[in-house]
Amino acid sequence: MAGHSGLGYYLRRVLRVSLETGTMAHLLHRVTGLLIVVYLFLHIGAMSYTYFDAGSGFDDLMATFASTPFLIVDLVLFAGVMIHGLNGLRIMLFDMGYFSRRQKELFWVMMAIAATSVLIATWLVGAAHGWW
Amino acid sequence: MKKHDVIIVGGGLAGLRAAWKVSEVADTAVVSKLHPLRSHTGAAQGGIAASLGNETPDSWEEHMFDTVKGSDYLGDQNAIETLVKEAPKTIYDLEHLGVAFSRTEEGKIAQRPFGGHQKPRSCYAADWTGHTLLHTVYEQCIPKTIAFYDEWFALSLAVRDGVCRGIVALDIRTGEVEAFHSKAVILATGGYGRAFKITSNALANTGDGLGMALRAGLPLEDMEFVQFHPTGLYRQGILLTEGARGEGGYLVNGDGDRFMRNYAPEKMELAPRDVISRAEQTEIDQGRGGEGKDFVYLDLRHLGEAKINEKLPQLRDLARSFVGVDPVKDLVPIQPTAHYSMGGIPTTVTGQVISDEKNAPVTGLFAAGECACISVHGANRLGTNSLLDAALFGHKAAVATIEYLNEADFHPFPEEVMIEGVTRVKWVREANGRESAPKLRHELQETMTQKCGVFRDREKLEECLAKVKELQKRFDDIGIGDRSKSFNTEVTEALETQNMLDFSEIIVYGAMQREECRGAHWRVDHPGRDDENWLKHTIAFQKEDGIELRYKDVVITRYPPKERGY
Amino acid sequence: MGGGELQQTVHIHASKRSFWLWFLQRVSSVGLIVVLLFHMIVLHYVDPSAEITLADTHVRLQSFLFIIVDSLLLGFGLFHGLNGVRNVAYDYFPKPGTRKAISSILLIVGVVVFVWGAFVLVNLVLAG
Amino acid sequence: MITALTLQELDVENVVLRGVIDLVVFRIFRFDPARNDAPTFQTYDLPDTAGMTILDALIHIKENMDSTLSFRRSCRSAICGSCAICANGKNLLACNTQVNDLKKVRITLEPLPGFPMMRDLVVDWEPFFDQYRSVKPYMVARSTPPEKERIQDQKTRKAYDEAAQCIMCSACTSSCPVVWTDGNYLGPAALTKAWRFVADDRDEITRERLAMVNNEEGVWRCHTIFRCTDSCPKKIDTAGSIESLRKKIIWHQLTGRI
Repeated sequence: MAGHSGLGYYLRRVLRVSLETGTMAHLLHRVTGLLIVVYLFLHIGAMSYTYFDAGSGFDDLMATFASTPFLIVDLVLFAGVMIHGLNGLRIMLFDMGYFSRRQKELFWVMMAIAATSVLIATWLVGAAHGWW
Repeated sequence: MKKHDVIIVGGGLAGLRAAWKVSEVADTAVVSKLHPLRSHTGAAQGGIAASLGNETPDSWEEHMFDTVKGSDYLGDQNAIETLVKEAPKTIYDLEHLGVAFSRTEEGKIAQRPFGGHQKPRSCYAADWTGHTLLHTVYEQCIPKTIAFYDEWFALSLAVRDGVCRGIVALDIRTGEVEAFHSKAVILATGGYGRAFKITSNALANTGDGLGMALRAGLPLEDMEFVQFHPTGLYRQGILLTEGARGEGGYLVNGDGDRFMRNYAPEKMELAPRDVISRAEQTEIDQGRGGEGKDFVYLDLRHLGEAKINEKLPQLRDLARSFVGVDPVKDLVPIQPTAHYSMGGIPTTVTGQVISDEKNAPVTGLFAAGECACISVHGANRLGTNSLLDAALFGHKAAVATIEYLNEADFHPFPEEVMIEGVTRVKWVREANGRESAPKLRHELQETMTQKCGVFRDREKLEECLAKVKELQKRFDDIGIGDRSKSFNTEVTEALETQNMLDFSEIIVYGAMQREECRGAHWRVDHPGRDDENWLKHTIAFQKEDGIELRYKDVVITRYPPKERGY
Repeated sequence: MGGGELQQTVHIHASKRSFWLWFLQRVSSVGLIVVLLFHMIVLHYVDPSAEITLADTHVRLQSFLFIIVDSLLLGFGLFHGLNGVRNVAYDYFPKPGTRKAISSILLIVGVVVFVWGAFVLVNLVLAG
Repeated sequence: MITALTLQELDVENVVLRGVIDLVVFRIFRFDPARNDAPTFQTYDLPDTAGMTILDALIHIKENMDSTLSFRRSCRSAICGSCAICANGKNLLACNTQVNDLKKVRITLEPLPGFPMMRDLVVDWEPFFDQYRSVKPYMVARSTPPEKERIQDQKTRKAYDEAAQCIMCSACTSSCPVVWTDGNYLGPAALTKAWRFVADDRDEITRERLAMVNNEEGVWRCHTIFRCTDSCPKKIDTAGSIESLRKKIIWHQLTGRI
């Protein structure tokens, strides 16, 4: 058995308790946040295309992004943004002194809102691209 | 060898108050087998007494009378006078240190009624008064220069030629024994409720200071007076504060009767603890316990949820987690529980330890708190007077120590005490006899509760004494399974058991000799108080050939003994 | 001997920077909610089937509002994201030296990407 | 009925039993620095745990099955804070937790995470108390006090009521994932202590106190994960205390007032 400290110890322990509401919210917030940062860089990269190729290259790229696999990625990203944003709102409510005794309920309320909006977005995107 | 001007043994309220004061002028060390914040002071719930008169007009004379009467006239009245006169100042000092007292509407310290007190004079912080006192005083010790030896188990006092030169202690963490050389020692090791099976006391309350005193050849005073608290949680003995009755709780028996009207018609549930404990025990013995068993009920339902949550939150938690009942809607099963030791190491009013019935001082040795017998509680302590005792006399012992330090110096440390300590620990750690120390302890506790409890008689006490002596012998043949030096609690528990076996003999022997009923000591075979023969303190010595009892007069100044009715 | 709290050396290292970073993290998050909502509604929701083209983008960026929104998005996003990364990293790398290195790298990345992003934006505006 | 044998056959970690629990297997963390071995888990089967607290079970094991088992305990009434341990991943007080309330037939007991190990279930609390001492956990009032008590209204008294009930058992600090990786973080116990004195109007160094926790390892390191509040045996909202401190600091930083 490894020591009582260090990153490995942390991971084992935090994964073990990751189903507790507060910890789950925290870990989700972290993971979605990091994902969005990665996307942000990709996004800026994609926009740079307009500088390097002022012709139809950008439009082609955009058209690629409108294909189904990328749309699914988009929806995942949207879900990440909703989870991160709504949980961020939840955290700010605590910061303002509200609901700290109801943090678990608040988390599930936020996640319900996130889930609903992702479902609606999926329906809209699907409808626009002829998925159904 | 460690060297400090003053060694304080015990990190509860008395010890910390002493440390806080002494550290102003001297190099001070606190040696405690627990981290000080773990001390049992923290478990005191109901309050700390002082005649502040914040709720109704009050005076120290009334407080004194109540205390004297509560003590069944065995308390030394000069000491009691000091206690009650300096009580308000003590409370204000504590408040200035930051104690989180509950407040009245005008913002003053709130006070509530308590058993045996005629006026509401218990200053409280909900039902965690001891906790806030302990934490506040410990915290105020942090900025002082005090050396804390946390989790060091004190083994023996180095007393030679009537002078105390320090102590020997075991470092629980490493298993090493060390000598602590000092100019003065203040003992504040707390009580010994653990000698009984049903007790409100912590597992750590094993009277180690008393064992140390006995081994140093010092006597103990009034050990037969053990207070049984009326509201111990059934089977666990865990304390439910008397504040519950102060706030208006009832005691009812199995038939649903408020039985106190038969025992103390005037004061009812607010009679002193000894009176109520005996009433409960009588109800139980006569078959009127709850479900016909050995408990009665505490009824708080009429107080309502809001009041219980505000004034008695801890009580509600305890009842819920330990017996699964909610005081808001259920009756709480309770029984008398060994709670407080009125007796202890005899001291003068200043905290100076004395070595005989003629008040001969032990130079450089002081004691305060529950381990000491000053004696302000006499034969029965009133609720809320113990925190006051610890806070006030801890401080006074420090003042006396400071005075002593003016002319004191280090006396040579007796090597043999150190050698004896090392040998004793080694013997226990390597013991491989057939007896089990926990089993001996259980037998002791069972015997003490059965035969030296609320009601006593000669026959039971004789059996008890024989049993204690048998257990002492059997202790020589104990076996220990844990040979490790690091945090070996099996060894420390065995050492504690040894201490308990030592002083328990004195409790039983003193109780056997005292043929009267006084306060917490109730002899069924000798009804009534006998002022003619027994208005005196027991001073017990442990000698080679057995226990020797001597007696000391009670100091009576203002209130001559009269009948005690409630 | 004598006590007194003066003898105790408690290091008071109040750090205004950590306060401001924390505070701006909240401010930027509120900002992001606003501009991101705007950004996404206009680009994706008004007409989910519309394809984004360079020409549209040029037209869009002739509006001052869009210039502001897009630059705020870039600034808030970079700050919030990179400061978030810093927060995460600080948890797992408590050594002051490592933290300083992480902070510096993130700061440089942030500035460089912001400058580059702004350059691209300006280019788009001018090209329109 | 579940017996030791069927348990082994099932090898279930977390069986939730709705009925009577006939046997509970305790997996207890064992470590003795003197022996220089790696820590191990040792199992003890207790047949009847009805009405038993975890502390009762530990004492039972120590007195009847394995006297070498070491753990801290004292008051056994949830006020001294000695017996905080980690049971099935959650920090709690052994003394006020009924074994059967965990509704598990297999209970893993470990020392509090995040602190150095000392022996079996005993941890070294020195780092924890260092953090506590570093926030000046004592009231500082330099002005001369009145002859009697200071007057304090009930509302102010209520503001620090919860925080003042902290028993320093360290369950909160030890449960915080940030503490597990960042040993310098003050942690919820020390921060709650800071709040206790900030909220008390008798204390006169509020500005200094706010400064003490206004740093990278103070209130800003908290990510409101709420494991601290969840694990507090005295039901103190420690995360809420940290938030209260933050609000004070924000107000102070933005307006210069307190």
